[in-house]
Amino acid sequence: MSSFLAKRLAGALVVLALVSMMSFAIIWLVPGDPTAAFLDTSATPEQVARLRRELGLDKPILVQMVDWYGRVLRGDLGHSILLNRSVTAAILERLPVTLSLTGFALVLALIGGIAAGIVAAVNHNRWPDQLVMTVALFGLSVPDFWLGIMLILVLAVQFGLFPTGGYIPLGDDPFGWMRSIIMPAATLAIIQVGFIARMTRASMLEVLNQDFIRTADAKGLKRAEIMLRHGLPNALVPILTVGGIVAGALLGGAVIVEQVFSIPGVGRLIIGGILSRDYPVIQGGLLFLAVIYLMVNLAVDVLYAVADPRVRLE
Amino acid sequence: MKVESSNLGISRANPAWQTLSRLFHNRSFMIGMSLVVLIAVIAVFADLLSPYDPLRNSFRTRLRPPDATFWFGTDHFGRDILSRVIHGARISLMIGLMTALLTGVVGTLVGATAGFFRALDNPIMRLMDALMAFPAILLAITVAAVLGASVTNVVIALAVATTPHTARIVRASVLTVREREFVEAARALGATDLRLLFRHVIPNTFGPLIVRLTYVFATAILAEAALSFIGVGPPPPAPSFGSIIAQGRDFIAEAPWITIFPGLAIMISVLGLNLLGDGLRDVLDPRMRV
Amino acid sequence: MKRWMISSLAAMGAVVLTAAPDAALAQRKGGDVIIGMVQAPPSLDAQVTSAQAARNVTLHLYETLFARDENAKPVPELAEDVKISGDGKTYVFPIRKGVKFHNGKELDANDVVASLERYRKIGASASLLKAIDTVKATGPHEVTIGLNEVQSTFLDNLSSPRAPIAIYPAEEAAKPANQINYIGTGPFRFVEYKPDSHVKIARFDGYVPNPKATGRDGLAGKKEVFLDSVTFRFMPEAGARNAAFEAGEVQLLETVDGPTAKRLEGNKNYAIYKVLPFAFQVIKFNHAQAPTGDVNFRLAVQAALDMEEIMGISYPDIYQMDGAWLYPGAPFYSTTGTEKYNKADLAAGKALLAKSGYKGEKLTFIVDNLRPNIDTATVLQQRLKEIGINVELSVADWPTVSKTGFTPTGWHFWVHGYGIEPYEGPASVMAPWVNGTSQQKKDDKIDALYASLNTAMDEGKRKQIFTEFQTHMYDNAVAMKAGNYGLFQVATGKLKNFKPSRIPRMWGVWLD
Amino acid sequence: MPETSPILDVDGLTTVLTGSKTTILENVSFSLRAGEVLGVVGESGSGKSMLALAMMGLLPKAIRTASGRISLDGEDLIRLPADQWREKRGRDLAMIFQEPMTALNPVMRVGAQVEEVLRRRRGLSSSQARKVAIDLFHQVEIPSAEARLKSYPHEMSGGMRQRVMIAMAFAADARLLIADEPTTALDVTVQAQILDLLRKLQKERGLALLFITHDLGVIADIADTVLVLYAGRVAEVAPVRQIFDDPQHPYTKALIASIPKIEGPRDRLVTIEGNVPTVGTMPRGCRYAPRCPYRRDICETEAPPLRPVTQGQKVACLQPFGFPQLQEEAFL
Repeated sequence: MSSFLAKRLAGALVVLALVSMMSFAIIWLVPGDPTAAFLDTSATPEQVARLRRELGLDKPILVQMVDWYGRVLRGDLGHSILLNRSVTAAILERLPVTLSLTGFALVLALIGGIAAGIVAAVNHNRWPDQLVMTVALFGLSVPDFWLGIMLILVLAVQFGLFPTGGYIPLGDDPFGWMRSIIMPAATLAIIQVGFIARMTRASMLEVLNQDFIRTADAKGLKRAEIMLRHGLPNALVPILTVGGIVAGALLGGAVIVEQVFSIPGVGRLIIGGILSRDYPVIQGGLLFLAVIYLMVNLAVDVLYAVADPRVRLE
Repeated sequence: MKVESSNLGISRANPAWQTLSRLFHNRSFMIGMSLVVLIAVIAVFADLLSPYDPLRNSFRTRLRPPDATFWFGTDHFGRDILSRVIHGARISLMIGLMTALLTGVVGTLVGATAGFFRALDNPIMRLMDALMAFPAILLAITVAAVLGASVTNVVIALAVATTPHTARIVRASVLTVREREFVEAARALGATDLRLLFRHVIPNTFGPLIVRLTYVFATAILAEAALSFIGVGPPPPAPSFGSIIAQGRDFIAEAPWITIFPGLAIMISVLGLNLLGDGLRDVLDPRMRV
Repeated sequence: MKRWMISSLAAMGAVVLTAAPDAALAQRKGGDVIIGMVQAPPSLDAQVTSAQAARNVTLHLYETLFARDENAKPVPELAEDVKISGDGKTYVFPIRKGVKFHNGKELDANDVVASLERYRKIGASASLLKAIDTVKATGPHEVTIGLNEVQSTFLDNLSSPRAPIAIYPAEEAAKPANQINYIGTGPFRFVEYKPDSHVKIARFDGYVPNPKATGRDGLAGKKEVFLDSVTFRFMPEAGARNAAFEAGEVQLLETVDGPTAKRLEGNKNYAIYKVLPFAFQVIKFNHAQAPTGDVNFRLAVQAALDMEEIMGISYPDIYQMDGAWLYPGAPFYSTTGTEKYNKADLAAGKALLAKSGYKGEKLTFIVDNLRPNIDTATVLQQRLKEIGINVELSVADWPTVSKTGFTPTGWHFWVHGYGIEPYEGPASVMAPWVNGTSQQKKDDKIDALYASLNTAMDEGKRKQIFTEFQTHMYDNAVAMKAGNYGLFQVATGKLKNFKPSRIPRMWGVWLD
Repeated sequence: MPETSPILDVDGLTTVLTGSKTTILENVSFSLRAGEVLGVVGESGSGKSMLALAMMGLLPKAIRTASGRISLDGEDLIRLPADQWREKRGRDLAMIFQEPMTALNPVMRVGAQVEEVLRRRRGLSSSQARKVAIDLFHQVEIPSAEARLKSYPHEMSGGMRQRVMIAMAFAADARLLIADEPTTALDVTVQAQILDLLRKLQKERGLALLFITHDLGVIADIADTVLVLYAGRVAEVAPVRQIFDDPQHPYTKALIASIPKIEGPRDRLVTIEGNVPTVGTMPRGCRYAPRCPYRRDICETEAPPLRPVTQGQKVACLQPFGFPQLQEEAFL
């Protein structure tokens, strides 16, 4: 198992190096001068030169790249010109917000998706199956931000059940946090519920057709026991393998959902950076999310090895 | 899928015919196909179908709720939402289709190269892994913002985000196909690598690829809307589903119809494509799930 | 000129919609107010930043020699008065005695000299003081400034709130940019600055008000503080700001969107204020390119456009139709020369277009992704299509657009707001067109008018010069003003005697 | 062998494809006593696995029992509610499957899979279950039993896995064991070991064993009585000696003739010409008729009943009794 993980870790490090290079390279895709974002039109050439120096744009590209790697390794993602503070600090401050949103959405998606998938698989080709699959397909087909707007319109504006947006930290007021997070998390989860429900159903159907389920049946185990002790653990293995995809999709979705619900998370920070050309924020933010994604995938690999003993041998 | 000995011509035994026949008996495929054809017809004949000029603003008819004159209401320019949604289908579908095609071409080349030339496999796939580490939608937003708002740039941005996964799928099928007997046979007969790749390997990866591209099409329509919502979508005034929603956002409380109808249009289009993809998957690539 | 600078608050013409302050109500000392701000100030070193967000805070902490009154006219603040020599080149400022800094030190001439010298070196709008030759302390409480040349707008510049020429204690003024202690003479003193969270200021009990002032008057006047403290909380997300406001966490929002304002309007717990005009909506032409360099083409566009349609769609709830290049009520305000404003005459447009060299080529309208600006561009595009002009929109983020917009290529039209310039006065309104900065081609007439405005010490003459400029803007369609737009501010109904302005002033108000 | 009442008595068991009249098993009857081994033999497609599943009540959804009785200790299982039948499984009747690779849960330790039966069906505590499981592993001759409990199925050889399956089947002290081709998937040498093990345990415990195989060689080793199944019908039942010494049904004869004379792989009966008819293409009369060298016209229209020929031997063929028509024909 450790050699399996060592291999994965080595692979992740290679990808990480590439990812940070890509994050860095974004500034070079920009047409025109990145300093334009931060200076008035009346800026003197000296001011432009000073800013270029601050951004490190005056050095040769290779030096810039080495600088970048050096700083990234120290956890320094640069200095946001717009926020006038460290990008790392700004991201870390918003991270709990994004993590609580995506974490809550992940829990919703897993519970909803797996439960729906099991219901569908157990009732294969009967109405609960068809209902679940239809709803799942709609879930996969609805634009998340639009769904968010509709939820705001109906639940917040019409019925006043939830705030129209904003975020209350969990530590400040747990009930308020719940109220502020439930619509965004549901919006974020809906696509994944559809995805996971379809995955779970397909996986369960495949597992339920396998011989060891018949063995369990021959042991005289109760149906629920068979499903939960023998069916589900096996069905979850392929679901775990898409855990990384789900995590990536949730992080991406959070960028949009934070925008819809005015949640001050990492995604909103990056979008703000993109729209105002605050390159350190874009570079640092992209790299940061990619690192989270890679870490989640590594965690998925570990879980995978735990869940499926066959993997450990490979 | 290739017809090896077709002395029977088109007959019931013909694999292509069988595939078609299985598709026509697949409920997902047929429902999905009907929806997609419906939207496509609307997009193609937008000029004939839309009751008004989708760009024509009229100060006097602004923010009208849906009624007999304006079935879907009007936006804050006084433009007819129904006409805009009908024309929006054109741009949204075009972006989706172009993205699918571009992704298909690039993904096939990248994936086939990685799968076929083993020396290139690792570097190429690590690069794809790195691209996939960024949330796809954020990658698309960044690329679109950096390149500037235009239909072409939106397509490029979306293709950048959807290509890695596509390349991975193509690579996987290339890896299976390249071990098959007919490839070995062709190689034994002296076919060059490139000829093998283009004549024998790539055509045999089309099944999974078509399924994937159908989903890319659907994803691209959703993503275009998200890009427009963020403000880096195709530029106004030509409507896309996403840009109509984006423009309605400031008026969501007083004029929700601006937002509701294009959202439904997206849902129907994407639903159709997803169903189509499910049907194609069942028939062309039964091993692939969800 | 930047978008976030534009989103500042206009003192003039502010209209109170509801909850008119009732001066008869008992004033009450105490209480804390939290203001929801769109952006965090990049710095609290007032001299080195022209950001609106900084101004909102720093104008409570620091004062200037001269400051703008309710009508944006420069009046003495830390200076007692000014004596201007006959040749207009020497300004003698007697400094008010007994004024205390927050650290207890008394203000003297050395502080003023050090502050002005610092501003000339590192001030964000150092060009405001570019006419200065020498600054000298000519007495313990007297400062004399010598100018290189006559500058009629010198007092306007000295009192500009753009990047305030704040007076610091001499020892602070000796420090480099952003490294000072935040010590001024203002009615509030600095308490804390948590980056990305808030700035807190508290009442300065040692404040010495201007004895000549009688009441609240713009950024000058009597500054009487009732509140214990004011916290400026940075909340970039509109939804979060609105939610916090409705939850009572925040007592004042410097800006809210129209729909929210309308939604809150009926509620007795809130007071909605309109700051109108807040800025001009201006459509610029690139004179360095064909066909927008062609006066007949520009006149054609000017004649054809329906400005009411543009303003009504772009700023549905808060706009004003006015062709003058100053805010109504401003000293030099006049409608002379604006006859060509808002003609909405397609036929005339067509006729003028025929005289131009336009051949139907595609023109580029660059616009940032602010909805009202996109709307303006879209309405213009559709309107011009009717006379056969083919316009294409190029939408991008503000930095990209503003970068392109100050180069001679890559654009034909550009739209954005001018907020602070009309507030500053005629010279600032003219300045963007001097040297062809904004239209990308030198306009000798404007340059000449600007020069003579600067040297004309006679007010009647200056007014005439400005009217001439305004007429020139229309006769040559240098650029097109579509109208004035405003913004909404909301406050809790408990905040009494609040009067909206470009800067949310926290003196003279109290909590009920 | 003492004459006791049979543990299992199957009478006229008929299963059909749900929603149709197509029969899978037709009128199958036999009985089985404690300590007795009934070998069920037939080619693939003969319905022998269906028979095993029908005993267990584990028929696939598409197939249901149409008529007949399956009496276990005089209690008709078919008429029991599903959950009561479930109660019997693992406790009164147990089953060993053909594929030890797939019949074990891949993500569960084998010990846990055995202990599960002990805890659920015999109500043992975890520690008791563990002890018993170790004991069972010893009984099925799994070396270093204690350590092996912690193994996952993929870490074991096919033979070992099948031993685990056997341990599992014996865990609940069932009196009837159904073994569906338990050795088919194994190497020849391992086959013999497993067979010996099964025999030994069966003898020790006095189990009734229903042993299903396509391999007559295996039948000869283990069975007391043999039931030959063809296309869902019983072709012949007889004590094992009689089957080999004096087969009556032409199909039985063909099967015996097809046993390779020398030791070698015995995985398929390839020497009988033709195939077992598939569901839906069943001949009207005798289902073996299309392949039968003794076929007469009447065979194609009339299904022969199962009739005793000698003591304990029954056959479903007209031939051993002399075809009435044949004699007539002979005169022609």
